[in-house]
Amino acid sequence: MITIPCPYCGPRNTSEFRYVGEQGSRPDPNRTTPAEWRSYLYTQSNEAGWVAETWWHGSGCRRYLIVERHTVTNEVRTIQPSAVHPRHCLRHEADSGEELTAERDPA
Amino acid sequence: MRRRNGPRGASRYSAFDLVRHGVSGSRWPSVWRARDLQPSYDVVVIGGGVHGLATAYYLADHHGITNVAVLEKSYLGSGASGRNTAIIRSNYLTPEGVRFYDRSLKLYQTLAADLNFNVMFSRRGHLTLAHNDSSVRTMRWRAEVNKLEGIESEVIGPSEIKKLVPYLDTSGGVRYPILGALYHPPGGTIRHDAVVWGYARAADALGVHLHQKTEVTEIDVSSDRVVGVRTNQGSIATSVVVNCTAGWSSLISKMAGVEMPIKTFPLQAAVTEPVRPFLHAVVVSGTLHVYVNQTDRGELVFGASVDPFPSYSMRGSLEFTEGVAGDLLELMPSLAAMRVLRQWAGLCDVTPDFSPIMGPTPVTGFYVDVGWGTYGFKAAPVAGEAIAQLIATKETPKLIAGFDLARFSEDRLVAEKGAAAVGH
Amino acid sequence: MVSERRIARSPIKPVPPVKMMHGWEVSARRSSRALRITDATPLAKTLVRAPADGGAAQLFDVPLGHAARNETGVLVSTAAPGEWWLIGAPQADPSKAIEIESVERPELVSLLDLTHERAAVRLTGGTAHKLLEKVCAINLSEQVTPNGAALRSSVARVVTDIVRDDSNGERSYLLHFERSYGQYLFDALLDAGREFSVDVDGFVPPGI
Amino acid sequence: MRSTATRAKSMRLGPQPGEVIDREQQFTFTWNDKRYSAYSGDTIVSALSAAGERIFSRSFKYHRPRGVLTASYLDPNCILQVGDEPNVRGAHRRVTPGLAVRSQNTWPSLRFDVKAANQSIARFLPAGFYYKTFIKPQRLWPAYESVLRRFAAGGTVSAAARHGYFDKRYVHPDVIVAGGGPAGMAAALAAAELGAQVVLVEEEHELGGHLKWGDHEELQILDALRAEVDAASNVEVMLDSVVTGRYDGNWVSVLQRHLPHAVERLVKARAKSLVVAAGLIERPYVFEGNDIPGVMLSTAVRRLINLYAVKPGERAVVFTANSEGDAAVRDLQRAGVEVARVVDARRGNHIMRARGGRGLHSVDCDDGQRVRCDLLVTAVGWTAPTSLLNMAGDRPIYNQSAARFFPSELPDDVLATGGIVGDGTLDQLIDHGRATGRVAVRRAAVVADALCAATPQCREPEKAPGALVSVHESLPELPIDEHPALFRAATHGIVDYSEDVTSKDLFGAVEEGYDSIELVKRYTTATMGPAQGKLETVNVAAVVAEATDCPIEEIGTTVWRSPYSPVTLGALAGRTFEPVRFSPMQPWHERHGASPLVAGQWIRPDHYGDAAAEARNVRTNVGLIDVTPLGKFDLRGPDVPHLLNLLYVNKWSKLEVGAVRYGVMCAEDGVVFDDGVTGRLGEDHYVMTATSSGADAVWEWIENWLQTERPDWRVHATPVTSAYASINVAGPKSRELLLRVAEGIDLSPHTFPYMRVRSARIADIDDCFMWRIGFTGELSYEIHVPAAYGMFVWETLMETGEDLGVRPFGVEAQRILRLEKGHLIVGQDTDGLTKAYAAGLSWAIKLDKDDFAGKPELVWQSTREDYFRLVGLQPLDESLVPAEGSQIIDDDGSIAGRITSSRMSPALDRSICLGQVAPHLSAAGTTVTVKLPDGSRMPATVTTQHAHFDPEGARLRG
Repeated sequence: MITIPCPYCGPRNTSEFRYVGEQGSRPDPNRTTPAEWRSYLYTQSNEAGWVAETWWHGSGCRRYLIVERHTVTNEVRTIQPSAVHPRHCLRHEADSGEELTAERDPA
Repeated sequence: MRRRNGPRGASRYSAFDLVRHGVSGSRWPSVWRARDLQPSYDVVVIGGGVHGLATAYYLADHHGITNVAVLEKSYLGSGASGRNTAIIRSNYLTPEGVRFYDRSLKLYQTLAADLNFNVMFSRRGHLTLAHNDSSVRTMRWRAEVNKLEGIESEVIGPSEIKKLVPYLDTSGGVRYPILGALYHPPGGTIRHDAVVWGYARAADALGVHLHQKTEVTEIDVSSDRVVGVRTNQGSIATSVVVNCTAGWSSLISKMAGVEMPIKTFPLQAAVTEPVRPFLHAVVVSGTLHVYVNQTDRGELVFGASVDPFPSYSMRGSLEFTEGVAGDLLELMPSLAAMRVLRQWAGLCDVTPDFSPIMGPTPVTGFYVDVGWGTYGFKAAPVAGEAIAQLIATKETPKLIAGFDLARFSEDRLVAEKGAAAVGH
Repeated sequence: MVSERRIARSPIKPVPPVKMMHGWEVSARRSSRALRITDATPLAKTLVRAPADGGAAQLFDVPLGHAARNETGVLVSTAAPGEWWLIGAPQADPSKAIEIESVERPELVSLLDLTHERAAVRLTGGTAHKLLEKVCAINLSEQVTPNGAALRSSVARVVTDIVRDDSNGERSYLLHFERSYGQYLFDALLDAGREFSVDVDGFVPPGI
Repeated sequence: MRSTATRAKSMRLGPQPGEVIDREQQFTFTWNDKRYSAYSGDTIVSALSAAGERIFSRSFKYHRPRGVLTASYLDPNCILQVGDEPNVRGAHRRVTPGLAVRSQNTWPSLRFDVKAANQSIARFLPAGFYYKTFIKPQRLWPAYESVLRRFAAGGTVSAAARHGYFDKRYVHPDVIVAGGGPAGMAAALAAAELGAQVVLVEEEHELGGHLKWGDHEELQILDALRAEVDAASNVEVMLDSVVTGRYDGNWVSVLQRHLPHAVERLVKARAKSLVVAAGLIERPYVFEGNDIPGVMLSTAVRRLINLYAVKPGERAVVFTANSEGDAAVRDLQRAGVEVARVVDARRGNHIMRARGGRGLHSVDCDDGQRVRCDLLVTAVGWTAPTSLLNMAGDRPIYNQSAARFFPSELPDDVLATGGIVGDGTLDQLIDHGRATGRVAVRRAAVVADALCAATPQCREPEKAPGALVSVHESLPELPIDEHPALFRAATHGIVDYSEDVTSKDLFGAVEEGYDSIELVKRYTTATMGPAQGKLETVNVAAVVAEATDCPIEEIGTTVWRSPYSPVTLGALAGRTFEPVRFSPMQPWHERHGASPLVAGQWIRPDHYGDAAAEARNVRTNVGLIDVTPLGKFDLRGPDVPHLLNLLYVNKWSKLEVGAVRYGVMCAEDGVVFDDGVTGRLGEDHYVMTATSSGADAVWEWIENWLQTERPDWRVHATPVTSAYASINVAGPKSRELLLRVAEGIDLSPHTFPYMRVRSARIADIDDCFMWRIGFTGELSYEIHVPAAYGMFVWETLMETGEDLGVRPFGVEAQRILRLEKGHLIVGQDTDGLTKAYAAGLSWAIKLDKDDFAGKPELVWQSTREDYFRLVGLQPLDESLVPAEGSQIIDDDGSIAGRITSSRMSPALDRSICLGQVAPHLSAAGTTVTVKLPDGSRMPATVTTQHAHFDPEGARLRG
């Protein structure tokens, strides 16, 4: 299991965090078009390489963090407090399963 | 159009031939042939997995389109096709899903005869356990939809479950009590490698070229039409390209300039040492995210939902085996002494509504058969059949009309979402 | 007339003999074993929330990841930016320990008495860290988490605040976490401690 | 009916210098119901061999008799059933008194096995034969399959088997050494000398590796090393343990077997350095008859003689290509075994085939000679168990002159020493081990410094003495000895013992076009068995190389997958931690016969015996329900109204102090994901509630907006779910009850009306607050009490209200009441695609707000009509309750909706429902057709509103 070096808590097992989604920005809700809005909802780069992502340190400091991770090696390069906009994705969108993970907490 | 004596040209497999070869000691002919990469093909299928091979086979067998190349960057079936747990079922939640997977199930049932290759389809019965009232409700919902579509599917109680799987702890005094299950008798398992080899052998016999160790590096598009494909073995001119690359599909689509609402997640599985057969049904728990069945060799093969974060890594994790072992023992505590022999991972192309993306794209001639997430293997025959028909007729078959790429921007998501159990 | 019967209860069933203490029902059991576990839920627990770099932060003067006792004996710990836990004796008001009013606005400062939101458990003994190592992935060595370390992590899959808070030279950890998990986590810790023959020791005020 | 076995004379030798058995302690155990005796320290197989037994299993496919091959954990022929435990490694597991051991997968007996008949038709059953037959007729395949299933190998699991105590532990060592041979021990010691925390893991029961069966001098060196290890306080030795995997981040798993307090323990290590010193595995030789009992590896023979004082046979032929084989010859002679012939591969001599049935009787040599013997020892070379290195990304490279694979590139945090990287003298091995240990420490120190720098709690690292030593020590090279490349004789034989795969099968697969080693393995199942290729992989590669006529280095081996050694499900599961949550009133519920309902992590009272009666009592008198699991958040700060406006679809700017409002939350896709009420307690102080299962998600949702989109807002959101015991007091007499216990509050309807919140002192408890809401549709007060006093207040209410007929009610009664009132439950009456309008919440949605989560989707939905809607439904047959999930069908039989909630209403004495229906069926008064699970169909009418009972809400406003 890789660790994520939380800027507040120090390096912690990934099981303490929840993956939220790739970093992205929210269109202006009053000017957006269906195409733009739904691409914000559904389409992410899914690169095989370095990707900037949002993670939630749910078992630690409870902060949203921007993590730069290599999606092939799972290496983590940089990490910073999430000042920038993450994708607003709910926990159940992260896993394919009929039950919300609310049923089971992170180990 | 289906012939019962297998594909043209291929050598026959039968008990008789087995004995003949045994007596004479003569060689079996090669399952498929190595060919030289041609400068052009009518159709180029990217991905030598079960979807790509099925597409090629049906193009040749149903539509007589044989000038087809299947490009595989490693060896045939090296990706998700050889890494899944080969569970077959059709008890989905939406009528579209049920009809689609039921066609697949029917094709699987006759596949051995069609391909003259024993794919060992094993009708085991498929149980999806419910541990809380909301799951029971979803099971009932699925069962009712299934029955309306003519699928054998019923909600059963703990006593019937115990009869089907005596090793399950139905005492109820546990953290995840078994309140009921969705029972789907036609569900079962199949030998995944055999399906790959069977399609490959049959396609090869019909003249399809199978190119292993051939990796696509670029897709040439000119004025929104596909004109060719470049590989590490050379370039190919073609006007039709089919993307059947599962976990890598969004990267391949990008080569053609097509963005996909797809995220790649590892899906892990593991196998135990063999023991004498005791588990005859496929058992799934959506709440615990675990599914298990016992192979004819006596091994327990089990898996869970996709990893908690996207990745292209197939190295596998300890957390997976830890978690799934705990869940398995929650269901069947008497298995504690069984040993896990091997774990592995495959890559899943997951879409926002946990349903596939099949059909044309904004780039003319560039077709996709992707977004299968964890359900790809179940659908291979019908997906191959439908995509082949689409390419041959230029018309989208009704069966896959609802699974088009445009549905995401047009707010027509498939309703498997939110109720798509980890039902493998 | 109701008032005499008013009883504050911990979510953890007290091991007999049971007695009342500051209006709380606690175990009067005493143990002298090498490794002891104590239900410390009656401790007063106040959470202060304020900007991590503001006036309140200066007031506390405890660096992130650490805990310290102030002159009034209140344990001040901070395991997350902008959060300070003030832990004091039962029925005390730990927030009195600091003049929060002195912090000037517009800085938003919130004071929450979460005594009832938290269950607290103290693990004391030379092998306390060995017990914790079975349910928590944190490195508990003297090097990485010495006395005075404060952190939040997962303990037996419950999010838990852990303070390394040795008591007269003996290794000790104070754990606090959401009250509703109390019985579950206490049992999990007892189970993990079997190997080291952990024993239940009743709560003795001030307990901090 | 157990009888002491009558059998051949004992093969036990006199005391041996390195023996691990304790002749003082002798006890008995059973093998296939016969009693045998063993010494403490004996393995099952050594004890049985000492008693003259030679057959321990039957092979998987042909059921050929099998005897000792490696006499180690890897021995594929010594896998046995011990009591309830299947697949026990009989050559590793030590005998304990009374152990009940059986052979596996044999019928009727080990000596006579009917399935052995398969041997006679072997040539008709090449690997993968099943792909070529049983194809037609289709309908017969199930019958064929059931026969195939009967051939499944392995032991049996009993449904009654007990789940023993399995344990887990985390460790954070500087160095983990995998392998306790000379090099591994040296590495551990050198690391410890530099002050590192070291874990030394050895798979066998004693440290020492091959030294254990070494000569006098080697044994002396071993004793010295062991003494040093014992003395090193910072080395934790784990015996009968194995490093099972190396994962990303040097996350290393170790399996400890047979601990005093646990069956097994999985140790999870965040290793700063991993040193792999796994030694070498002796490779079997492929030739005809190579699996006849009596054919053994040289290391097996040396183990039997030196560790267990067991004579492996009477008359031996030794086929040797190395010093291990030569040493085996000396051991055999010392043990009084007649060495009939030594066939030395280094002189170009070879063996052709072994002959025999249930035991070896002769060997054919390449000079045409046939030598009578009952023991054939082969020493043809080694396989490096590079598994752990592969998991770290290494791809081993084949070295022709040494005829084995070597590691190529390793990451900094993984090192290798010992036989896996080279040969040389014992001194050279130990020196290499020590040097590797020192380098491992220095690399660990670098990692440690980085960790410490990143960890706020960490002390300034006191520099380990290691740092003083010259920082740049390069690893010495171990010499690599030449070794003849011996894989297969001129005859065909078994390559994979546990899968019964022969070299002929591999040739066949290649000829058929399975042209890569991966395909060959998948097709023949070679290396898929219990040893996972540790014995077979290199031979498979060699045979495939031979068949495809290209060099081994081009064939390569397959990727070794974790675990390195099989791990029990029990150990992987450990003490499974499944948190459960209880309300402060749980003991009362248990005392009063509540039937538990598992709701996520919460255990709640479903009912206390009769849910309908409980519901009726709420309508007529007053009921109490424990709603503690309700998610609660304390919201403070001047910007709370902005936050509420953003999270909820409705408006919040005008919520005055003391008011409560119902709110609905949507995700950005417009889908309803939670609902609840929020009350304003003070100027800048609010309390928000969420569904108990949605509480965690809602909190993350709140923080998500506050931390990322609106960091400028001044709001503190704090979860307080557990801080309050929440009790809903519902029913016409609820006010009367509360008047008796509430102080400092005027409960009269005009001063404390519906949808208002007040703080109060209840039953002498301060700091409570209560609000009037109506989920049940009755006059009701939801009171929130500091949790520690929850039980006290609940009991007080029960006593005080006795004359009012106060009764508890559970979740089921609440579901009935809310359905009578037509209140939806998110996730039941809505699903993963239900947007707010479809849920019938148009009254709440305020599109004129500047922004809120999911607004664009709702703007677009508001212009459409084509979505399913949630409606109230009443079956015409008032006594019929359609099961939830029943489908609503159109005239053409297509699906046009479904029943989402249904109950029999005690208040109306009729069945009532909520359901989602297609637009054209959603108009009030429409009659729809519901298909029931039993296939029958029933009509139901769409009601004018969701509420079936008291639609005007007179009661809850009362």
